[in-house]
Amino acid sequence: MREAVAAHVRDGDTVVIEGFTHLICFAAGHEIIRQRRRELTLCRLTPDLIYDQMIAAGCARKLVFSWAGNPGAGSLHAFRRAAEGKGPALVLEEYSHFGMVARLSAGAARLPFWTMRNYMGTDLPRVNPMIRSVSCPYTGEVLATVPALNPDVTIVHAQRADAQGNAQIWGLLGVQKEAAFASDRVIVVVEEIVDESAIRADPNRTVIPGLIVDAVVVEPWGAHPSYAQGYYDRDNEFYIGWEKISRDPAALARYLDEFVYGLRDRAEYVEKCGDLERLRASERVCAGVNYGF
Amino acid sequence: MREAVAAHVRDGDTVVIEGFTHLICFAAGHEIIRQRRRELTLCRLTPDLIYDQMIAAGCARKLVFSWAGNPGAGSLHAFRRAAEGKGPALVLEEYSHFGMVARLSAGAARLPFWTMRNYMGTDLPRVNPMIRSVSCPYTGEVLATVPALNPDVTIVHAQRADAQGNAQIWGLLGVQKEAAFASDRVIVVVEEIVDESAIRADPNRTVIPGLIVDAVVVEPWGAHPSYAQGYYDRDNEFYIGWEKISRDPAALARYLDEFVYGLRDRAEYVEKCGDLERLRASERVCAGVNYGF
Amino acid sequence: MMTAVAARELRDGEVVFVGIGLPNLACNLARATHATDLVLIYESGAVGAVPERLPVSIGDPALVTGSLMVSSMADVFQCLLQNGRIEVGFLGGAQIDRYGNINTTVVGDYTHPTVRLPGSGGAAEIAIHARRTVVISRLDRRAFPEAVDFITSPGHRINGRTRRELGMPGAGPTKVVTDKAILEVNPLTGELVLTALYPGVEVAQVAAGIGWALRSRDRLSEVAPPSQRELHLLREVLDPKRLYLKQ
Amino acid sequence: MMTAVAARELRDGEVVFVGIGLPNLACNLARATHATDLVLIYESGAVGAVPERLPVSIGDPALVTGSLMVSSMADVFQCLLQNGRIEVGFLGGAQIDRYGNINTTVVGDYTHPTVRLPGSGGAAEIAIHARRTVVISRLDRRAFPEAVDFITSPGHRINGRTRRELGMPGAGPTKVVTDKAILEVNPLTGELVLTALYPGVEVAQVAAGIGWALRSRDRLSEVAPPSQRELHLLREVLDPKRLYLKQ
Repeated sequence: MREAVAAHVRDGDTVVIEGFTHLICFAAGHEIIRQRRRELTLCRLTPDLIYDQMIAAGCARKLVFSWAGNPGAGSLHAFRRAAEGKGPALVLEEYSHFGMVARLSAGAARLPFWTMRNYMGTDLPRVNPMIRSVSCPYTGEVLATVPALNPDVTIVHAQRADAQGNAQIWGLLGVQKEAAFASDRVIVVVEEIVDESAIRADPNRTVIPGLIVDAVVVEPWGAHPSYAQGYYDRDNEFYIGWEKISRDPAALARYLDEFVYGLRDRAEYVEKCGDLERLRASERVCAGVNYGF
Repeated sequence: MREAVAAHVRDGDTVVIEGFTHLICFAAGHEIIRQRRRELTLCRLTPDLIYDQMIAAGCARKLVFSWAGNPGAGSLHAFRRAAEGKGPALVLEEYSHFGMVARLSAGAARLPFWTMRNYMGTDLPRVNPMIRSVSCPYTGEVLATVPALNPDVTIVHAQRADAQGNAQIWGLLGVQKEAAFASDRVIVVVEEIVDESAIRADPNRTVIPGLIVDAVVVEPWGAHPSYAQGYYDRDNEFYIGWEKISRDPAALARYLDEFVYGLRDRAEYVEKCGDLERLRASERVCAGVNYGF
Repeated sequence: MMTAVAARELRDGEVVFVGIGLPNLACNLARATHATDLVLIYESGAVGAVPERLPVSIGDPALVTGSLMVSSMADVFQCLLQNGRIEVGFLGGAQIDRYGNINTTVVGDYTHPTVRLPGSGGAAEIAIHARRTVVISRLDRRAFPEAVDFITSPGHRINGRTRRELGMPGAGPTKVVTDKAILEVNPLTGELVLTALYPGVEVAQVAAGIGWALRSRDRLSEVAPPSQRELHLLREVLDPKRLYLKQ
Repeated sequence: MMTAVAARELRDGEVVFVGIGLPNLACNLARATHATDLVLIYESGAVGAVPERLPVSIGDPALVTGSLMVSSMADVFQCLLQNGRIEVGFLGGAQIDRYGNINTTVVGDYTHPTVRLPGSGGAAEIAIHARRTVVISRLDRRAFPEAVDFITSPGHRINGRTRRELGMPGAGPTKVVTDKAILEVNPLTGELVLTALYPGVEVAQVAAGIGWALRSRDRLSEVAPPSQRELHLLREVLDPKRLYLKQ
């Protein structure tokens, strides 16, 4: 991970670490903090704890998002302090989930914009001039548009991939595929590396092809405290506990010192977290299908 | 199948029977011929033998397509006779594959059009006024557009589904999902009905949700002479043999009499085809994945 | 009780777009009682979810395990929501105004907010596309101002213009379920009016929690209290840890 | 021999969009010889296909079994082709003209064709987006007219306009492999010119199969004949049934 971040994440980059609740790559976020990247434009539908930590660590110049809360637990206070003028400045560019999905869909298709029937009656276009409109060349209907989002680098966490980065994901897919195809550089982080034959045995599960991947990193528990379906559950206690930590800048700083700056890598993080085994997933293995002909 | 076609396919309808080489529902096409539907607008990327048969049978008023050949074997002669003015009149509306995919994508999203960077320098827009353009509200780039395609009825063949029509497909996906979501009515035809629990055991395999399905039909070998991955191989001899049959209107008429009009249903077809077992798929079963948490 | 009342708004077999928090609880209660064939769709992509535990978030792994389908988010918003397949959308909000406009973005000025809220998430498009939406919120003058500070999810009148004039496919927030009463939209004026009271609640108490001159329907109905079964399910089965049930 | 020559146009590790017929055979030959890491992508959705038998169609089940990924066709055209991920596209055609424009739609007038051909399929967008395309066709005056009857896949000059002027991302048909010679584009004029002859073939024989005044590069190279290994693979291993190898 150290090498991948050093090689592919640069100061000033537009960075996407995606994953909707599922497969959020905290391991990559922590390494970016450790390497003290600055002036990043961070994009995610849900900034979640990982971007709250990166904002607190001073990595971000700008945040592009659609829902900035702590799912099921409260607020992202580093984000709120910045947004409410009580913390370091942070430029905000805000959409709805559909808008962010559309921006990445356009980016993945290398089109300059995406069309939606959306935003009429909302105040979002008033505060975000990038939400515009286009007239249908057939019906004349005026539809909303958002501009393509093409990150410099996208980091996707997946359950497994082969050495070339052909990555397979099951459970919630979020916008991992769109973000990867939209990006100039792609880092795939996985719970486990498998032989190419394991990928080829079930090609319909492959979400990201190796031909668009620049680096593959194996990082077990790399998505903790978020989760990896079939590997480990979400650490809800940590999410609930974040409310208290992030509310207090000093406590947040202590957390970063202890769990990010103070550690060399993910292995040390896993060790420091202690009993993560309590989150280990139960066995609910599905049957395979026949690819014969 | 008799009931499903009687209930959901009406004279004058816009009909899509999709499946790219894989899972082409000949069973439904034959039943539509048997029930003597007329004035249909038939849409498919590749009309294939099934639409050649439906054109010959007089079901079609119009054909919307992007590649009208007999893959790997020659021509679709009923189509050619119509197109070359040597047969019954047939209105043609022609796109490229990307254009047809885009039309169905727009239909599935219930948008009036879809945008592509395409068609510059080709003669297609000259002969098809439905290929138009739109200017990007951000860059000013002029991009090609195609109108949404929203069929009255779409027939999708799948490997398996539950009684509600939650359908799972593996192998080539074609545009089955887009066609189903774009359609007012959806008929799902499957090789086998499985218990809902089998679908729920592997939800990432589900391509079409039952909530958009109007009828579910079980029709083993229903895609023959096309194929169903994991069930049976493509009957390439039949495809090659079609060149000779379709070249001669009389031979084609005899084929329809013998294999469509002369039979009551698919079961009789399978029996009449004789040894289809030679096409039975070999076993190449992949491993399952863990959905536990 | 608010949750039980909200759950009753769902009819069996309906396709529901489930939001985080109380809506999540209400939908799972409905599925456990009168609407066993309810199809729960989460913006995270889970379709036909049958969570074995109360989902902590709308991306909970329990929503995936045993569901009918997992869609990409692009398909959720384009092929399900924009496609018009969602019959009911459940929304909450920090502010709900006279015309059912909802604010989940900022309290105060957008550029210099006194409170920065999470933002839209999928709420803007749900409010626009779901065939109808049901809103859940506790009564409170700050929560029900005459006009919201920011329109995240449009209601029935936006600067005097109707949903139809603005081209919105869905019917919008037809009902607002609170902890003291139920408000419904007056289709003619687009205004939320009082239509039902919880047992023992007076009109004045409701009016006290509303920031505009609340009109009432001539004949007010009384909301049936939650049954023992509903309470048992909520407190002992669905939310024993009181994740959502604060009081 | 044409197939073996075409196969040599592929470099190891390249991402190739494979068409039906001879291109299919050429790509599989390349994979079996000098380009073992060639990534074969078929418009049907198979990515990284390793067919155990010669695919009869681009939708053959053998392309799926053991492939790296199966994409929906929407992803193939939007996320792979339009995204610029395809390095080489292989095209054939009934007519190829002086500027590399290809016709696979109609011979004669579009509305009253003498011969109705299959149409574009994915050819139009491949010709526009692939970083470069290689065309395979037997020499024949009818196949190489001065100008095609219908432009299905654009070449280097369309009514005098260049690809850049028309906004096409790809470089277009840089090489045309025939059964007697190889033509390449002159980047200045956009015209196809003779650059290499098969052993024993005279310039006059080539010119006889071309419908325009064919220009030649000053120094013509000679195409190396297919090796025993190439011939063996083609005839005995890849296409023993002569599905594609007609002569």
